[in-house]
Amino acid sequence: MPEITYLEAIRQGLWEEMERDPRVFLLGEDIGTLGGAFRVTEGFLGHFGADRVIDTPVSEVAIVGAAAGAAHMGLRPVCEMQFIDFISCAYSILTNYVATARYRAGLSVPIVVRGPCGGYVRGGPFHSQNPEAAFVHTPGLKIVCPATVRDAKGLIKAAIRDEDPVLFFEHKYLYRRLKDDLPAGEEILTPIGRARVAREGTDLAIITYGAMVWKALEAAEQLRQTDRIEVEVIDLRTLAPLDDEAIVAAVRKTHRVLVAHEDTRTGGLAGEITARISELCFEWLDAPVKRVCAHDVPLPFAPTVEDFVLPQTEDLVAAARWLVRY
Amino acid sequence: MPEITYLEAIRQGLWEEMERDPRVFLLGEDIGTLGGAFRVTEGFLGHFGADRVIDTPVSEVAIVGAAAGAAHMGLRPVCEMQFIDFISCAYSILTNYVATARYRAGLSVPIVVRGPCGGYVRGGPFHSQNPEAAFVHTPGLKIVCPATVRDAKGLIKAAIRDEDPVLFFEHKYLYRRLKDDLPAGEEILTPIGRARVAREGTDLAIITYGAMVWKALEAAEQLRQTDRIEVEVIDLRTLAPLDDEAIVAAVRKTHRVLVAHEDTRTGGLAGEITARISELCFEWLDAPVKRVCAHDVPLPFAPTVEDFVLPQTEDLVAAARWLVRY
Amino acid sequence: MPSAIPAGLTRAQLLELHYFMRLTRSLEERLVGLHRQGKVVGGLFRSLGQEADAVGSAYALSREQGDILSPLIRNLGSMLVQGARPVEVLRQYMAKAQSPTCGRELNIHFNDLERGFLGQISHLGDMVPVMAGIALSFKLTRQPRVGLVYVGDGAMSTGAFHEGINFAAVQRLPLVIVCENNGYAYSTPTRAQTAAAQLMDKAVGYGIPGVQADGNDVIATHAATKAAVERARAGEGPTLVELITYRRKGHAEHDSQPYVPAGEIEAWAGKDPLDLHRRRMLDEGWATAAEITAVDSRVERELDEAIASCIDEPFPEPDSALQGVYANPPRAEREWYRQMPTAQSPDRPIAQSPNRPIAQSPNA
Amino acid sequence: MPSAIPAGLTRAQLLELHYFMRLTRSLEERLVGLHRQGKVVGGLFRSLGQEADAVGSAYALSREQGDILSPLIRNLGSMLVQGARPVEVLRQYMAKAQSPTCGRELNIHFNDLERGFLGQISHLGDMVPVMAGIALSFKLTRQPRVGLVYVGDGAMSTGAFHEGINFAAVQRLPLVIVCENNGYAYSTPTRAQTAAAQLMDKAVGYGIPGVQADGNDVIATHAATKAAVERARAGEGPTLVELITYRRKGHAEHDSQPYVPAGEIEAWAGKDPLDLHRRRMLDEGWATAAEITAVDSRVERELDEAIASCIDEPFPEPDSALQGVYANPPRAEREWYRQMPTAQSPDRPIAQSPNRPIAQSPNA
Ligand SMILES: Cc1ncc(C[n+]2csc(CCOP(=O)(O)OP(=O)(O)O)c2C)c(N)n1
Ligand SMILES: Cc1ncc(C[n+]2csc(CCOP(=O)(O)OP(=O)(O)O)c2C)c(N)n1
Ligand SMILES: [Mg+2]
Ligand SMILES: [Mg+2]
Repeated sequence: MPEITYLEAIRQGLWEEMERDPRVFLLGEDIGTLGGAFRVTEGFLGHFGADRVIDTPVSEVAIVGAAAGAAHMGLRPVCEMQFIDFISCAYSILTNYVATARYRAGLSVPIVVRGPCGGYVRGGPFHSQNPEAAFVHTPGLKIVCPATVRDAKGLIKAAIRDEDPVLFFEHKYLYRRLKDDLPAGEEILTPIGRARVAREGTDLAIITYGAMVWKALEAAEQLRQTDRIEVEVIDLRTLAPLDDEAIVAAVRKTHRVLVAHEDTRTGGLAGEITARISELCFEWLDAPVKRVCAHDVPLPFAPTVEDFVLPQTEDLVAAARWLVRY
Repeated sequence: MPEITYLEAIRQGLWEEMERDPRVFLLGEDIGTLGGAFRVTEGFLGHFGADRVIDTPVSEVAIVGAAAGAAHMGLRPVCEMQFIDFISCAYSILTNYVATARYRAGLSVPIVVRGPCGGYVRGGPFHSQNPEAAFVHTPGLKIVCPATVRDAKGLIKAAIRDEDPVLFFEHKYLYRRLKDDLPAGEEILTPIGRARVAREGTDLAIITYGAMVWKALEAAEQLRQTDRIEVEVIDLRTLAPLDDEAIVAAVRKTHRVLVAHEDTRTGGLAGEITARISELCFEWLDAPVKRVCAHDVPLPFAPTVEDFVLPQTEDLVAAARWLVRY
Repeated sequence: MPSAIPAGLTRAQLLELHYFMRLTRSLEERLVGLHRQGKVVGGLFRSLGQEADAVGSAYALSREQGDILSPLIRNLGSMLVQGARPVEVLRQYMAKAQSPTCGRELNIHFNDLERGFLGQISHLGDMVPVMAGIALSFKLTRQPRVGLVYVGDGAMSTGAFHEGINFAAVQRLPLVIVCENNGYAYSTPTRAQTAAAQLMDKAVGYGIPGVQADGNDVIATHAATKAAVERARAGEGPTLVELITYRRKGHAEHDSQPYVPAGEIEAWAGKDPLDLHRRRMLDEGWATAAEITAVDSRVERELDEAIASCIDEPFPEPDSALQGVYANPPRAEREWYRQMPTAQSPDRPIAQSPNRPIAQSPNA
Repeated sequence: MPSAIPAGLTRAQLLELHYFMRLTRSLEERLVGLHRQGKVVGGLFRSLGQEADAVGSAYALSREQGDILSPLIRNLGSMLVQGARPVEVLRQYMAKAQSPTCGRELNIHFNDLERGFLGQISHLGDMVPVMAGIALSFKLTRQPRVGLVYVGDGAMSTGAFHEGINFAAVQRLPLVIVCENNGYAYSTPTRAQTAAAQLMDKAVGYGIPGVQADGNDVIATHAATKAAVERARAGEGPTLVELITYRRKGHAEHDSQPYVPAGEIEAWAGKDPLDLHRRRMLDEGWATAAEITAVDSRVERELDEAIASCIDEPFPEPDSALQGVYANPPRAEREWYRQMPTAQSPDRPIAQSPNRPIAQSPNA
């Protein structure tokens, strides 16, 4: 059982699916010779050839549009956004063309659009974004956001096999920092639409996803040690469609909930989750659902200000204490 | 006091501001000779000339980008999107360039981007959209959505005078259906960031905006007559920044809240409002906050299916009854 | 003796071209009638005067080989050539449950990849990258098929057009881009859309050939497109084909064209593509008046039947709207407020005290 | 006797061009050193070998008349010409509180419209429509000012570039578009970016002139841009100026350029723009070695001072991050979890019972 990184897990998932299914191909900027800005597709061009690893011009609309057309014809394109921040350029074609194709026209669009998201890396306002909120809002898209090495592999494979378009947001902070042993023989597939209990607890639940899962786990450990508070951590894994059952189960178990994400607060996914909790299990709440999210500003660059704007482990600790005392 | 339409109110607002301030100019597709697809700028080209009423190519990115550049230099551009559905094409430049300009670079971008939004008009999936959720999420943008003739005029004028970029979503269902008397002499300015109590009530509050305000008022009247339920209706008017005070006041007064909008439920603004209520006045709630929004599907075209997908007055009535009985 | 027919066309094909142009025009005329009767839901878009460009270009594709096109709003004719049936168009315009999109999308926004047409969405330009993707699939799977995408003089100003055509060019995809220069994008004349002297000049910047043809001459549009299709099929990449024509009706039925200079429409009416083709067939002895009349009657008969067969069909069932956003889950949730009156407050004990701080509530 | 200087340049100006090129190169070299010391936050971008294109083109603008340019990541030189100071660049790279963006944006993403430069954002292409807007403001307010925007061979594939340049062309705006063809967009060679034979060909499709110049010859880049600037100032609209050069370093400091064919970098090193200019000045007798050396020393001195003056400055205050998202409100809210421990549960009576149905709670 070799230890691999989160990045390597994505690489392996892509590789295995391309080996398994000749319909799978990749397209994106600099993914061929270079192997991608983060080297996720290093070695793919040599092995799979230029027909299945296509270097494109700097044209996110063309990447997504071409993927959609090829998908209509039975292929399984996986698009890379060099940084997920540039998915905004394809916002219109994703939300208007791709997301609606099945509904309005009976067309299948089994594409994956993946790319590095997230902050804590001194990337500044345009290399640190978390774009999920803009897409969660669009019926027809699925969104996954792996937090673990295992899910990085399991979700990329599941995304490629899914009949619906899937946005796959991989957190660049985790790329090489996160390592885990994955069984070599086993085929790893993480079901889309199902959250995961990352840690069991009874006093409070932190519902979150992506890199924030690790901060939540850190906060949970700290709270156990310093406050004897037992925190449950829910790793959503799939952001669309949301796993209501898992959310409700956590609320019923703990009665106190923090919803946390790295994205800014207003209009972020935490609002949606809070509303669902209100609708589905209001009576089970002993305290208001509170959000721990980034401050409502563009993400600044310098370490001091980036760290200020983004939620940190201590923030989760402070928020949890407040909530438990409520 | 002549009776004018909602559309005419916007027209007058634009006209008055152009008369008042030579820095104001318009750009958009077919706004000159034609006066716009809905004739909002009819007569402007003749009066103000081709320098201040600029017909552009079919290029939403260029429209917004050029407006931003001109705004940096002290001008006050007002962009028209022929249908607001096409603002999606400018999503990237709006959220990345325009919204962040002041924060990251100290640049002023006093632009207005306006256009017809909304359904109930058999426009199908691409001529009926409500794009607010995608933009509410972005710090740096302001968003207004007038429900009344008075606010249509007052908000377009305030938007043009605002130092920040403002998205102005005008509901095409109201364009010619809504009429009101406006005092001819008075200068009408609606403050951005302030909601309005559209109807007073004590049993339940419906928090909403845009054309849905009228359905809420209809429902309120019906509930008074059939159920003796007194419904308060809050017309948010500004969607970013939200008027927390007005929201909290309504909750404290009624203890039961419906948040309603025409946009789809998941990831829509109602989730954000629900979360704010949870955070700011949880104890004042006698019942869960419930959302009345469109079904989570692209908006279909045929009358039967469009009417099914969108929330109707009867839905508000049913939801209110449920909530009051809770 | 009749003179030789150009572009390798047969007499039967010339009549077929006439059939499709006539069918396009008459179908739209019938729709005008239905529109006036209030039977049409939403706007009505006409291609009067542009039938030759849509029909002639689409006719250059091979239906046997599985070529696929994506039309714009004024390319009804191209869809008919690919096998779209008038009754489908009628159902779409009348938002019938049995329409190809089940009443979800408007007018000619529908598709059948088997027959070889992919419906557009409203956002101009987007179909260019999507059709590039279809052409890419042909290339990757080594199929000798060709894609064709229509763009207007207006749509060419969009970023999506630029990214799509550039991608197709650099990948040498089997894609033909047909630019319909009909003089206007809504009210905007082509000179306010671009400073380029002619739209085919845009090909240069993408390193592909640009050609031009008289868009009102169905044989010319056919011949120009055919050469581009053959080039594409031979693996030589995309061609930009500019067809010069004119939009004689408004942007949509409600548009009275106040922006059009006096006399312009009349001048172009003198170059009507149906008249031109008919006159030429007669003059050159390629068809008899009787043959042409027979085609015209066939068209009217077919339309009578098509209208009769669908006019009384119902709109879709309301809750059919919940189907098919995703393959999985196959059905969207019905909103809670539509589940009344069976909906109950969930597991809540009746006498539960509310969580409001009663003492402080001003309205308690 | 020295031969005549081309492009109407004076000896002093030739030396000034050298100064700006030298300043660009040395500043970047200093940054490499600071990067190795861990003083630079984020990536480092080099323009080694491209100094002549940035400096020569920007030098064609008139600072007196208030011309404005928008650089790309490899146009540090153009900003220096417009008056950006090395200390500003250093502070930006080191994310200092006193940097022009208060540590909010990276590297050369900063601006001063007074001095005449507008910082880019990362999203390629967007600055083209924005600069078209600046040029539009010049036109609308009848000011004889010119805008200039840089695009790379990669950025030209974006939809934003297309929409922006087309708008500028059709509006005949005083905008010069300088395309830096440096052979690569990250790892992608220009032939995989576009099928166009040369990038200046893209001008044709926009109906504007396209010109080409040797991007490594500072006099040539200056002359070509100057003609375009004069055309723009005369109200004749945009010009696309292609400057052919080469990116000798990786996309950013971490890029080891595995994708570059052997020998290519070395070949271009033989055409180094600083060497070329220096040699020419000496050969033609336009400057003495002593004069050039004096400039070089001045550059190093200025950089020593600049670094010393800012290297120990602090990062911005954490909560400065809340300022200035909007003009009004001027400050964003501090999140509730950062208001601990003073934060209290709002007006809640202490003994209030929770709203959970206790009897049913599995954990009660
Ligand atoms: C991205 C986008 N912006 C604006 C519109 C609104 N719109 C619909 S049709 C049209 C004009 C299209 O002109 P052209 O491409 O020349 O096609 P034609 O109508 O002449 O066939 C416009 C601006 C749109 N559909 N898509
Ligand atoms: C819209 C967009 N997509 C992708 C990127 C990622 N990216 C940054 S620089 C670059 C290559 C730029 O190449 P070019 O325009 O030739 O400029 P150069 O680096 O050669 O100066 C890419 C793809 C981006 N910044 N913006
Ligand atoms: Mg047109
Ligand atoms: Mg380059």
